Amino acid sequence: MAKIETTYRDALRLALTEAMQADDNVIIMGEEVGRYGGAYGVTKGLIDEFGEDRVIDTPISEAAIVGAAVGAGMAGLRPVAELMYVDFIGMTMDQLANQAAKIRYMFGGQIGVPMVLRTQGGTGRSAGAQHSQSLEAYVMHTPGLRLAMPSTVDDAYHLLRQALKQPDPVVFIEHKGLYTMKGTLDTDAEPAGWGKARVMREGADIVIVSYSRQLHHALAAAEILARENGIQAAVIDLRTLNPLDFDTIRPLVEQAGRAMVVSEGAMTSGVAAELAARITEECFDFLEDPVVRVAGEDIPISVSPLLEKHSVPTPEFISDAVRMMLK
Amino acid sequence: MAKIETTYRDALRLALTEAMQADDNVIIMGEEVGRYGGAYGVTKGLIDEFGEDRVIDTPISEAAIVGAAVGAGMAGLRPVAELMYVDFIGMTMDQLANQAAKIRYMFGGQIGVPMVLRTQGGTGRSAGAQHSQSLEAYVMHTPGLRLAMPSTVDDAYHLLRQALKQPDPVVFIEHKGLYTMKGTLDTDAEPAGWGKARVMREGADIVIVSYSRQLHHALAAAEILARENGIQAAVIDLRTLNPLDFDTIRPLVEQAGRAMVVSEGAMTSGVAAELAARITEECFDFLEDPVVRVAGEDIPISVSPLLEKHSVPTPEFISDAVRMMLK
Amino acid sequence: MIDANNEAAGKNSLLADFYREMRRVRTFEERVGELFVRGQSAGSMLHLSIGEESAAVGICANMRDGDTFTTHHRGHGIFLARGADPARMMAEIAGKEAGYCHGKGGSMHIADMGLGHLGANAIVGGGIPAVVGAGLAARNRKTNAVSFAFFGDGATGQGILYESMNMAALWKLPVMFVCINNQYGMGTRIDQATANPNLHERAEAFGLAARTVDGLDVEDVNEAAAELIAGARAGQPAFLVIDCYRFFGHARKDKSPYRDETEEAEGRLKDPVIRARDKLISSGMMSEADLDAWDAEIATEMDATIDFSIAEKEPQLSSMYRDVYAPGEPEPEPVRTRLERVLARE
Amino acid sequence: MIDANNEAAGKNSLLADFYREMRRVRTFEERVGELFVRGQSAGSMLHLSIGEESAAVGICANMRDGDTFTTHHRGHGIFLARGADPARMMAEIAGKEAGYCHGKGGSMHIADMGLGHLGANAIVGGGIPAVVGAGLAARNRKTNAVSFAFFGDGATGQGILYESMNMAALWKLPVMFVCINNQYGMGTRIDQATANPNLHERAEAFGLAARTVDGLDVEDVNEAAAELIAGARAGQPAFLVIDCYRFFGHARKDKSPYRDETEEAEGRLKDPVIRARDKLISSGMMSEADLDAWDAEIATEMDATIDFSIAEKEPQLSSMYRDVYAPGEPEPEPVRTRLERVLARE
Ligand SMILES: Cc1ncc(C[n+]2csc(CCOP(=O)(O)OP(=O)(O)O)c2C)c(N)n1
Ligand SMILES: Cc1ncc(C[n+]2csc(CCOP(=O)(O)OP(=O)(O)O)c2C)c(N)n1
Ligand SMILES: [Mg+2]
Ligand SMILES: [Mg+2]
Repeated sequence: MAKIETTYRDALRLALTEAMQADDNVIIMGEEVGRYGGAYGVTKGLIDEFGEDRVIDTPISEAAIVGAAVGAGMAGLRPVAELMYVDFIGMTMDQLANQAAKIRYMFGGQIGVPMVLRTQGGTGRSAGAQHSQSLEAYVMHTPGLRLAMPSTVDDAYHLLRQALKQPDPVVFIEHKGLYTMKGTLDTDAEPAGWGKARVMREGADIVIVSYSRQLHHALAAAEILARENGIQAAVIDLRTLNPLDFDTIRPLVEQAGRAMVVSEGAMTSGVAAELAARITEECFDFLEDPVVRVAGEDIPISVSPLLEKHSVPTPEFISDAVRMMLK
Repeated sequence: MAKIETTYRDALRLALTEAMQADDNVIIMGEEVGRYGGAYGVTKGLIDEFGEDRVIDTPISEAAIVGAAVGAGMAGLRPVAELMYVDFIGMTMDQLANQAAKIRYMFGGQIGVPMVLRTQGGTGRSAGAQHSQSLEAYVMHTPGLRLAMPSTVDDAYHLLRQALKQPDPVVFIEHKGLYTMKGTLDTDAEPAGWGKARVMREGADIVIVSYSRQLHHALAAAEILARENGIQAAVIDLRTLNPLDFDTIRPLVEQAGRAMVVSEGAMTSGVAAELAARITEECFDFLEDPVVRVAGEDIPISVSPLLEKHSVPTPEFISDAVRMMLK
Repeated sequence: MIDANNEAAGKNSLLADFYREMRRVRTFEERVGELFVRGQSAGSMLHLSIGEESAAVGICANMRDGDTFTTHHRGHGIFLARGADPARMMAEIAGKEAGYCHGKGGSMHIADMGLGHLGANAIVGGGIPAVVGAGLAARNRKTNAVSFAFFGDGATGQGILYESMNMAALWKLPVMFVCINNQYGMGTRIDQATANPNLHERAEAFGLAARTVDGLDVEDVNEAAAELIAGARAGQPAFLVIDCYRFFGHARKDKSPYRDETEEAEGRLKDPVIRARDKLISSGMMSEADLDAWDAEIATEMDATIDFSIAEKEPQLSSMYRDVYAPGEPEPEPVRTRLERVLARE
Repeated sequence: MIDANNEAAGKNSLLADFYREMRRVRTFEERVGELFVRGQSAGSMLHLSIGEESAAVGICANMRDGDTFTTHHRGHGIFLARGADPARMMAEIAGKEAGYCHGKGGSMHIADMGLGHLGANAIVGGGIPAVVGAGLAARNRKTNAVSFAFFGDGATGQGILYESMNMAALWKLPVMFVCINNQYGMGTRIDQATANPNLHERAEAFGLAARTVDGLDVEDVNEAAAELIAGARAGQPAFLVIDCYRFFGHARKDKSPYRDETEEAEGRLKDPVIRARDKLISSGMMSEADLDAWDAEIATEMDATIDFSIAEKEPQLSSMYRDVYAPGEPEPEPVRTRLERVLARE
């Protein structure tokens, strides 16, 4: 196959297709994943190729979807459950956090739950307070759950393929604002390893750590800063939040002496807090400034496009924040 | 009434009783809160005093309990819903985070949800992975939810009374290890205000910030340190995590130059991360060491008493950690 | 807003009132579609209740002052039939300050405490348990109010519906569950979502008074509703399924490729608005000209909602931090303020 | 472990085997109580299935190799009837390394993949949806296996039960829901938890084959189970309610003050163990002496489980970080290690 120009959405579909071709035990289940092709079109056509027994349209029963995936995973399948919006994770948190996450441990290592829960989050479609959230912190705080959040077309494919090889439950959160993003995918290239962060941009003045769509905002901010202020920001894409790859972050921060974390999730007790705390712990003696958290406001998301836009970091906001640090 | 010697459990019950006497709209609903008197005995006898219409035994339906409390709160009652274990919050997270927390905002300020969700968490009873968690981080990360976690007999009463006056939803998390704790309660005394932290112990060498049962472990550690090492640790009880009272913390940390946060919740992306990040942001120039996080291990809790005990901070661990900082 | 129990006071027959109100709902929804096409709606998550007008109108005609209700993502018609101001609704759908929720809620989160509307919901089934609580409030405060949960057939997939029904029946609450069965949840036909599409049987098994009514005729809906609501008010909670057809796609962008045109054409024959109109004319109660005049009047009323919503202004950026907590409580600290404070080091 | 379909091979009558197995369950549970009294159990959250033996034994006798099941917090008897080693069970209940889950799970989280036990659960209803997934696996992998969910009457309060039943019926999965109705969920009698205690009606409304059987006679349970399980194996998922009585308190410390002694005395008359014993004797199939000999043998077997579990050692502290993730994955970093690393600054 080698290099193709494609979209985030199609790259995800390719990963699913190949995994299903390679292993009959891979099934997809969720609301509208079959005939409808997925609310965001990721699973379009898969039901035609793989049939109703492997691409399973479910009733609107999030808790049981996740619970059924847990059982399917224990019983020999490799389920990919889809949660249409990460905002619906609240209904599934018991099955996810008390069952999927703990089964291997509670049962003394007898069995794991090799499932992937695909979902999508984030702002950008005026979808309102219950369809625009970034709830990865709930997952990251739950021992036993892996957490992957692809930001690039390349990772939409490679990370999902990798997730489908994990022995433990993976929550895989896409961003609704990225599905139509175009990019180059090299299916043959050796991808960054599972659990490894990627340096997307070098820069000696500050290190910006981000993931998912905010990674692009961070990169855009870095461009602005380079152009307008001659500031060189390194930008790191975490790719997975569990495992968290600190080895990639540490040396860069030690060198730059300044770090910022950028996350779309609400600030308080969110992923940005963990990253800031961790960077501070590991790089304290090298820091010129406190690690700055640029994150979602501690408010629900409005349907008003104006309020929505400013409820989460924008490239302008990120570059402003860097300038504030470096002035 | 003035000063009485009582227990955490009885102080909670007193707060409920007085609130119910003062306002007919206060109701209690939850599993086993009536005839059984509550799984941990907090509501014992209330059904006799207030009747079945105000102390409502529910089916085992956590999601609908919280959802019904939301509706009751909107329709003029002041519900106190009880979740028997905070571990069951997963089933209620949609009603809690998508409904209770967002209703005021989504509806443009038309109405609030004046409900209290009482629950209890923590280790100490060999109750296993699904009955021993400390999940306050899920709540703290959710804008719109207040979060109170009493550590003392005094606060069991006063904080609950205060929670019952809040216009917004309050998640009130007790600790299963504290119910039988004895202490003095002065019902007439002016309590520390809602949202105000309390300095439980003065000390110039380090500031330990904690809450709930770990507050007692922190105090015990401070005693050990004073006795064995002549180290003077200040200990702060946060009382509420939302609101978070930073004004009490800041000057003490600036003075001591060292801070530690102690929480029973799992370390990664937990409350300790938020506190550490926040202290670092606010007191960076005064810190001699990175803020140290002493928190629950990133693992499920075992039923084995030995493993359980060491899955969360102990006084010995806390004092060791302080010594490591100050050596 | 019709009060079916107080029609003597009105100058029209009940059916005429029903027609008028159903036409208002339909026309409003058509205008919502137009707002979207004109690029003036906040987003595209707009779910039109065209084809479901008899449910909204037939039920709401039996509500009383003090009654409360929650709705779902397809709830415009219900709120309108309960007496909402269509202009403020449209403004909300456009995400404007003048909307019911000042642009924070939008189409899926309209509410109005004055009319007892405890809120629309973007979570399928999310508004259902609230009526149990409202029913408790009605019981304890002796208000004689009923609380109504409106939801679609798809919500029967949500466990919380059963938890809520069980509680309502156990406590004999004045609660009414209204299931608008438009045959689809997004692209999934009801028989693709359950082995037994006789949804009211589930309610029966929990001890509710339950039945299914064909939504084609609003008078049938009104009658079934009147009976069940009277029971609910007396402490026998009820469940009413209203059979109808979702005329258009799930949301504005969905062209329903998953169902064929024959089915759609047939489904759209099940039109409660046309049915009422035909009845009024054939029975001689009203002339076609009279009805056309009404329709035109309504079209004008609803056209104005578009102009209004477009002309109104966006919410102010500063309102973003308001209403997370009650008035008087400190607002959450903006990220920018925090940064400025943190970085203002000496 | 009894195989009701293969009894020709056995030397005892099926009823005798049932008796023996039920006695083993009862005696084991009595020993669990003793372990607690001796202060050797891990905690006090021990839920005894005394009074419910016919459910465990009558159902498990109809399981086949490859079948899977999940249980609830009161699941010792079921697992034992499926063939568990009581010593390893008791060790787990004591929180010891030699237990099925190496002391991490305890009474409420015993599992064994070898016997198809996908796990007990401390979340009421928490294990139910897993059987839908196991049913899907059986269907897709053509294993001819049935997956069983065991739960109490209290779990009918959990919405996920209805979501799961709906899926099982919709997809015609080889799944069997077993509701052990011991009349109580903690202190709440079934009629205090629902307006319609005929629980099987709910399953019917979702399209399952459903019935209630009196658990007094294990042969009745076996018969009902055999029929429904055969159906489930052929793709008609089923729901069986087994009526019985919880002889003792909810957990070890509960003295059931919420129910009166007359009721308890009557309830305990519904004793499937005694019923089977009486039947064996009165029908002349076995003598009292023979049965006493069995009982004594069983008592010895179960006594040994206590000694074993007490003698075994606690898990090693270092095992704490194991099995959060799969073997070969890095273990979570201990807090102490992190601190040492963070504070080891030059
Ligand atoms: C809990 C939840 N799951 C899924 C969705 C996505 N979703 C929105 S509407 C809808 C279909 C709902 O069908 P139905 O209840 O019949 O209402 P209708 O759209 O037909 O009015 C779905 C799946 C959601 N909003 N909430
Ligand atoms: C989701 C959840 N809610 C509440 C509890 C607390 N609890 C444990 S057992 C129980 C009663 C369960 O009753 P039932 O299902 O009838 O089982 P039984 O104890 O009678 O065997 C309750 C309320 C729990 N463990 N999980
Ligand atoms: Mg529908
Ligand atoms: Mg029971």
